[in-house]
Amino acid sequence: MKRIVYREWRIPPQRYWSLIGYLAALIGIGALSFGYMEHEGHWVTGMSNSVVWGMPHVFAVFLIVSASGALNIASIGTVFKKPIYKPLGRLSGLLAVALLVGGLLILVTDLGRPERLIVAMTHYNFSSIFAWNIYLYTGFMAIVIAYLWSMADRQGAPFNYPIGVFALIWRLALTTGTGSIFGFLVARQAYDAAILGPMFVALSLAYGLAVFMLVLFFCFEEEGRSIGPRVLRRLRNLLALFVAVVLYFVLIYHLTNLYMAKKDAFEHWLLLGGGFYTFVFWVGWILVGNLVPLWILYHPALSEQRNWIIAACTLVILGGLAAMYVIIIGSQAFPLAMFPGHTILESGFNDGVQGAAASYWPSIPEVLLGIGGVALSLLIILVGVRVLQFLPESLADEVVAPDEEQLAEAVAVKPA
Amino acid sequence: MALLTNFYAFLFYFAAFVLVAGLTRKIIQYAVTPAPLKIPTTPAPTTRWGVVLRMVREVVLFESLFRGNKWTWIFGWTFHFGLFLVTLRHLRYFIEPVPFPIQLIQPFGIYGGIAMVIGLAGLWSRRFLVDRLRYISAPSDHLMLALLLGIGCTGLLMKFAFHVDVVEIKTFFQGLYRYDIQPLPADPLLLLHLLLVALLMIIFPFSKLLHAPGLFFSPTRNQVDNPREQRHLAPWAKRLEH
Amino acid sequence: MHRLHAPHNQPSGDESPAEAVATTRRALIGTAAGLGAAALVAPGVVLHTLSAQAETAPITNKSRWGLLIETDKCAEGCRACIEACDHEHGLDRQVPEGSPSKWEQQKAVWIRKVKLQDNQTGRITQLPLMCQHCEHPPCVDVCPTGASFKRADGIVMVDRHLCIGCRYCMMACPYKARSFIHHNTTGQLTAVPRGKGCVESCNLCVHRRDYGQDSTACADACAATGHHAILFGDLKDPESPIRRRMREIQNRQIREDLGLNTGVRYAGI
Amino acid sequence: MAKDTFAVPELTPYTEIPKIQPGVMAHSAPFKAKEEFQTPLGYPGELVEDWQQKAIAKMGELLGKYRSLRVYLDACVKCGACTDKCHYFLGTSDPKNMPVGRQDLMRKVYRRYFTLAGKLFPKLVGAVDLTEEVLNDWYSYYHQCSQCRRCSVFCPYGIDTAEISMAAREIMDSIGVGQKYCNEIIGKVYKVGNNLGLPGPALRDTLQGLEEDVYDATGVRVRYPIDEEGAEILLVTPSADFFAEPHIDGLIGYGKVFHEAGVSWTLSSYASEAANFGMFIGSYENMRRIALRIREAALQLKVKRIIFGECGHAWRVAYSFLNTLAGPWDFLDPRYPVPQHICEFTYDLIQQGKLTFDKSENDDKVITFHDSCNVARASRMGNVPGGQFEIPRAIIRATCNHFYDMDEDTIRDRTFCCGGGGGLLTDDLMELRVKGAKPRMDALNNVMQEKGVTHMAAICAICKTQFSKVLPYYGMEMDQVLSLHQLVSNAIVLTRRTADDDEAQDGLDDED
Amino acid sequence: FAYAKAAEIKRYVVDGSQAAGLPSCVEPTERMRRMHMEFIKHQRIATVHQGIRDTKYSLAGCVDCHVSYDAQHSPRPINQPDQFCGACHRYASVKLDCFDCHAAVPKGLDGDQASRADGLTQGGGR
Ligand code: HEC
Ligand code: HEC
Ligand code: HEC
Ligand code: HEM
Ligand code: HEM
Ligand code: SF4
Ligand code: SF4
Ligand code: SF4
Ligand code: SF4
Ligand code: SF4
Ligand code: SF4
Repeated sequence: MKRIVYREWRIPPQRYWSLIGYLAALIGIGALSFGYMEHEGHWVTGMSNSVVWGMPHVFAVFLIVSASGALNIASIGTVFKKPIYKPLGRLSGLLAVALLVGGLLILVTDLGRPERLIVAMTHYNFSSIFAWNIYLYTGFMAIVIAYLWSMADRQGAPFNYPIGVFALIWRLALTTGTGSIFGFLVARQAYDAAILGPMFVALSLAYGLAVFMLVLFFCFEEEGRSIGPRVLRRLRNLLALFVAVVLYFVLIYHLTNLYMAKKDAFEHWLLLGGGFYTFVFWVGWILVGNLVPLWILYHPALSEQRNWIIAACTLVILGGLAAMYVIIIGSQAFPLAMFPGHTILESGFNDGVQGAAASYWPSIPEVLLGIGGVALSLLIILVGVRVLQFLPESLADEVVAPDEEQLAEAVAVKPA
Repeated sequence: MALLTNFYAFLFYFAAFVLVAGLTRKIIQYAVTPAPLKIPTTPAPTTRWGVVLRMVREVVLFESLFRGNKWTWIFGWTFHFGLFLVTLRHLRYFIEPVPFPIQLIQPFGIYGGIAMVIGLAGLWSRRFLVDRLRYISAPSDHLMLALLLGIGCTGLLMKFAFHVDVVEIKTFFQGLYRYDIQPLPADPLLLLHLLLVALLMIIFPFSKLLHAPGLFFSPTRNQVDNPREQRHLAPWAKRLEH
Repeated sequence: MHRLHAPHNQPSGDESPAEAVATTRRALIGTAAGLGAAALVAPGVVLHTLSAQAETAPITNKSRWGLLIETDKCAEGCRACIEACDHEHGLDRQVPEGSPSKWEQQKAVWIRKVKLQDNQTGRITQLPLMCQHCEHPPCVDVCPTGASFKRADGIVMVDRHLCIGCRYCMMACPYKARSFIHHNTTGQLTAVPRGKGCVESCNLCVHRRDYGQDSTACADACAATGHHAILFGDLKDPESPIRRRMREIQNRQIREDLGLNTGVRYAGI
Repeated sequence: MAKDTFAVPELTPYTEIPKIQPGVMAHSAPFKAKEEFQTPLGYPGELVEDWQQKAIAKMGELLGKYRSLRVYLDACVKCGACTDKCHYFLGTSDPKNMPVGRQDLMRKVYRRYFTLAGKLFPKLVGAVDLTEEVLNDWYSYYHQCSQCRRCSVFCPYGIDTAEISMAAREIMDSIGVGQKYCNEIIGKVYKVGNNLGLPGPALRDTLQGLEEDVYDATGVRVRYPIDEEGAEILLVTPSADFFAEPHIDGLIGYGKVFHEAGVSWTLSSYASEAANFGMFIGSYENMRRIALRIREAALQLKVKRIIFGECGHAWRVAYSFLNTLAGPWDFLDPRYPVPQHICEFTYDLIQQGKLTFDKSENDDKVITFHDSCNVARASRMGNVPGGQFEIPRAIIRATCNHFYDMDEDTIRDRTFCCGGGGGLLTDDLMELRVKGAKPRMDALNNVMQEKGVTHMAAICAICKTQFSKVLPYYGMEMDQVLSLHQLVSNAIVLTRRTADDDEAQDGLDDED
Repeated sequence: FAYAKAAEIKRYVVDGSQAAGLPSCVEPTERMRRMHMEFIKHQRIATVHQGIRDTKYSLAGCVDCHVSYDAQHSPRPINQPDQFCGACHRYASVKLDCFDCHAAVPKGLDGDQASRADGLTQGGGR
């Protein structure tokens, strides 16, 4: 059997340390923002009693969701036995851990009382999906680490498949769980939907893959390792597929919402009258995050070019952030429907007077906190690939395993 | 009571003396022994700053050990980092007023204590489970781990189960500075904790714990890789030239 | 029958202050172990007295506290209940921070007034809105640490020693009943500790419950203005005034469709 | 050859860490040096009377002279990180071949005589008296260390077992227990000038023969000069380069490179040896004596630069110690580092575009590269850390079309020793050499299976000799090992016609 | 447990507080020094979750008894670095965040009294 050779990332030290330096600076700024928010209280953020989760959650949920999606590559390799993805498995695991850590750290630093984290780890309320998520997340971390071990250590090889299957199931549970954080909120019109779980799974696949591809391209580019056209094509087709699935779910989600009379108002608001949120939905999520990338990825010429694929990945990620913004913040801004059939004329607590949405504007510290979390994820990745053998030596066509279903694929996925 | 207090006061004076004198002697010995040849393990840094960086990585991250053995690294690093935090947390007994960074570190010190004990347990289990380690372990290696584990466990028990009077303990140690012996609370766990600590201080300069200062003097790690540029000559080797 | 506003710093028992001190001493020396009387005298300053017996046994589920709000009695322009609640819990001691519009969004509010117009009939309704003390509270379901909890007597509140400030309960509450404390707090009351980073909401004046007072600050205040729009009482006791009144007039829950079985009921919406 | 007295290990896809088997290599020890080999080096001819005291005294002396020894004997925490790093342990499973096991042979004596704990509680800290038995163990196991320093890479304190085996060998020498192979060779250097004992006339003959061979093969008169006063460059190369395949092909390559560079160069019959076995026996004095011969030759021949040929430990002594032992080199051209490695020289020319290669000349081979341990972990090439890995590879890439590295864990500073370094390249240690080569053979075999590698290039005389000998034990061909400059030699396109051209060219060069 | 003799121990009880005139805390003082956090943590669970308003280990009780008064007879926040809780905690470097939320001066149990108490001190909570 041919072995896949993995090698530490060996870019010149100056380059490496300057990258690390940038990221460390971003993390430092994030830490300062955290200190500021923590010292002053949350009044310095844009968050309020109406919009209780803001920018940090946009970043955090995006990272967590991507973390689960990033592991998908490893699953395809081991569980679905597509050998061409095998060499990517380790990086995929690393990304999963790194993104999750970044996301969780944002969540934790945004808590009102972060110093009580230990309370969160010693007191559980098992009816809370949030508490379950704590298990899901830590469990995910442990499983991925075991998974990585089974990929990297020969003694682990026999466990690779079972762990892979377990990780896959856990991963689905995790994303569903994350989605259900919102899905269980019966009070909010936007959330009270069973489809939120599966939709989050779809989102995770697309975002995780997009992040994965960018990291992969970047690392390979920097060090001059080669990625053959075959791997490139496979990843690109996969991304196109996932983005299309996301689009499908978005459609279903809004159609079902429209169908339910109760949610009429919300849909109307989001799709038409929500001002900024409507804009972010259509332009950010749908256009930038789905349609343009799909166009690029299915374009006969552009889709063959690496830089365009990179552009598509970037757009998917931007669109992902927009999607999170709409899902998390938009849904809070829309007033709770406490008195159906009534209009609120006055309220002492911003209950949506005359149906007005709550105002929220991201503040700088929140955004910096989010970026700090992203930087932390990237830092973990860069340190990881540097000190351990995560990256395959080469993904050139002659090195990677042959396509197992070349023909079938050409018919099914390849854009006409 | 007074007997106990006086005994411990004497014990700590003695232990501190042995620790300081013994370590100083060893460090001077390392420092004056020449390294006649350039033997850095290459690739090695070619500048002083590079060496400082290499040393920092070794001390802070245990870089070589990381390359050598991941399990040992995980446990070893957990243990040492925990130990470091615990040490910082313990400074509150010895400094008055307590500096701000030490105040901040207090809660982390507790996690450090837990980490330290986990790390030690891992390291010790390796000594039983891995045949190669079993072969090279002398009784002293086991005892060293037992000693540290004993200190860690008594400490944690004091923290979580059988509380002691921290304020009195601090007063006792503050008193030692002024040769003004204050009563030491006679909680058994505390006495055990302190006894083991004194033992640790006493054996430090005579045991493998010398690895801590030793690392800084290790020629394979602290030399600059510039033999072609700079002639490196030990005093005793110089005498051969005439 | 509903009792009119009683001045609550009025000594309730027949103990003279001197006796109170003596009792206390004994309690602290360990003989009487602090049972019963809890009046303390700070040397020469203020006479602190408690108006009722402090609870010394765990509360039970024999009662379930609730409110009945008769919206048609609630008067336009009146804010007495809100001010009373703010005063009772030290919310009036909040110091604004940030711009006024932001402060509006971020300050803590336990009870507010809402003015509604029926889209069909155009009828205007006023009502005070606070935590509804749901029997099946979504806030409690979602709270990861169990800081949000429901006491045996049906009061839903936040144990702020456990609350990590994640705000998930706020996401979950259908009534927007909760506030997050965005600011550093000063001048809190002894009975109502509150501080930055935690979530809080109406707790049916829980300290009054435990000290055996028989109404809430808002209900007392409303009665004092003569509107009597808020009625406090035990929902489990068929003979309690609140239950009797509930039998008399039609009342319902806000968002009954959610099936939360709230402890606060409204008449006239 | 006594091939059958031991079982050759089976090659495995991965070098597994064996279960320990105490004592299985206790029997392995090199022949002891007789008096005739001991005295020229200044050592007693046989085990001295009060050897214990003498040995302890010597140990005390060395502890005062070498900080490495002092610190390393104290610092080891028995963490075990080094235990699976030594190729001799991996090949033999003898726990005393684990680096820390090897160190402990000395450490336990050190503790007994030099530490309080060892004096008071010997059992507790595993301290023992220096007995005959211990001395036997020393002789046996300190001659099962090739001083390759692989262990020091992974040790958290950089504890270098090589330093300890050097010290042990010196102590043993000082009480009259020397190793025949090393000490005899050092004597030859003192007497004749090189390890092989090739006298000046024999060298001249060989070189003349080479000139003719090269002329026959290429039609170009490439010169292989010796003892030419006034040449710009003194080439110091292991004497094996004059003598045996594949070494000699390397020497041919050096000549061609010098030829193309258009520089004048010379060998020296007085310093006709790059190797310095003084290092193996840990003797500063002997190492210095050998090194000084190079200084004398350089002064005598009035050269401006010194370049070393392909040899691992020779390069270590040259790069790391030559300045210390035989410096200062202020009479040489200050524009060049002293000394330089032939690879540095060739690489610079390649960088400047001064060499033309026809890579297809090497198309019959698929190459991999063996990082020789002393080059990889004890010295450097070029002016950035790690140049010792990149420069040889760059030369291979410039001269060959097909190059693959072996497994990452077995190359660069993690490279495995060939199994014959450190003064162990003697037939009386054949079992050790074969078993110690296993990890390298495993890695080589893997690239042969997976990448179709046919040849392994090396830049060390000991490695090349060792591999030529050991490859057949593992079912491979002895000529699968190559000199790096053999590849250069094959691919280089000679553009200068004659030596006279060179001189004309030289004149021009000097002007600009 | 064998405790050091009470007489030998430095005391933190502040002059002018009610405690200064009393022989012992709600538990033997030795025990309080070691265990007070357990007592009040236990008490707070009982109070918050079960509505038990026993004053024995109540934080409000601690404050009432241990607080001292300045020349103007105003209570001084008990967590100040020279006051009962504050001094000891600073010395032992144990963070005391209770008074982020809890009143550090006695204010009685309802708003009206608190207003009066407030008239006598500035700030209060911290
Ligand atoms: C009736 C008043 C009273 C109350 C209420 C009270 N204490 Fe005390 N406390 C005292 C007295 C009196 C002493 C000093 C006893 C002594 O000197 O031995 C004391 C001593 C202490 C000490 C030891 C201080 C020292 O200097 O050694 C601590 C700690 C303490 N109390 C904590 C508390 C805590 C926590 C609470 C709340 C649960 C509390 N006290 C409630 C009266 C009280
Ligand atoms: C974020 C706010 C907050 C913090 C911080 C806080 N508490 Fe409380 N505490 C409360 C609230 C709210 C109550 C409930 C009062 C009620 O129900 O009437 C309370 C009640 C209590 C009670 C019962 C009431 C009494 O006076 O006895 C105790 C005891 C108590 N807390 C102890 C502590 C201790 C000890 C700490 C510090 C480790 C602490 N608390 C920190 C908010 C807080
Ligand atoms: C005699 C000194 C002393 C006094 C006075 C004192 N404390 Fe403490 N307190 C301590 C020490 C020491 C600890 C830490 C004990 C440990 O960690 O084992 C502590 C711990 C605590 C803790 C637990 C903190 C944590 O993070 O675990 C609380 C709560 C606390 N004290 C409250 C108080 C309050 C309230 C008062 C004042 C009424 C007070 N203490 C007075 C010495 C004191
Ligand atoms: C500069 C400071 C120090 C450095 C860089 C350092 C580094 C290390 C390393 C790399 C190891 C080997 C890995 C392991 O087994 O954990 C080790 C082992 C050990 N260290 Fe340290 N150390 C330091 C200080 C200390 C101190 C202060 C102590 C004790 C108080 C200590 C106690 C130990 C012990 C007991 C071991 C052996 C563990 C075993 O038996 O496996 N170290 N140290
Ligand atoms: C003279 C020196 C020391 C004194 C006076 C001392 C005292 C104490 C005390 C009083 C505690 C209980 C802390 C509490 O209840 O909050 C403690 C805990 C602890 N001690 Fe020490 N100790 C000393 C040295 C050490 C050393 C050298 C170590 C480690 C090698 C150590 C490890 C621990 C640990 C792990 C804990 C539990 C975690 C914590 O509370 O920090 N101690 N020590
Ligand atoms: S006090 Fe009574 S009348 Fe006034 S606003 Fe409140 S509920 Fe209405
Ligand atoms: S009204 Fe809101 S806060 Fe109150 S119990 Fe119901 S869900 Fe919880
Ligand atoms: S904010 Fe506090 S009470 Fe609300 S869910 Fe989070 S932990 Fe629970
Ligand atoms: S019941 Fe008490 S806490 Fe609730 S709104 Fe009324 S006054 Fe405020
Ligand atoms: S130097 Fe090399 S041969 Fe010697 S013990 Fe270390 S790894 Fe083994
Ligand atoms: S790696 Fe170093 S410290 Fe660890 S056992 Fe080996 S020699 Fe000792």
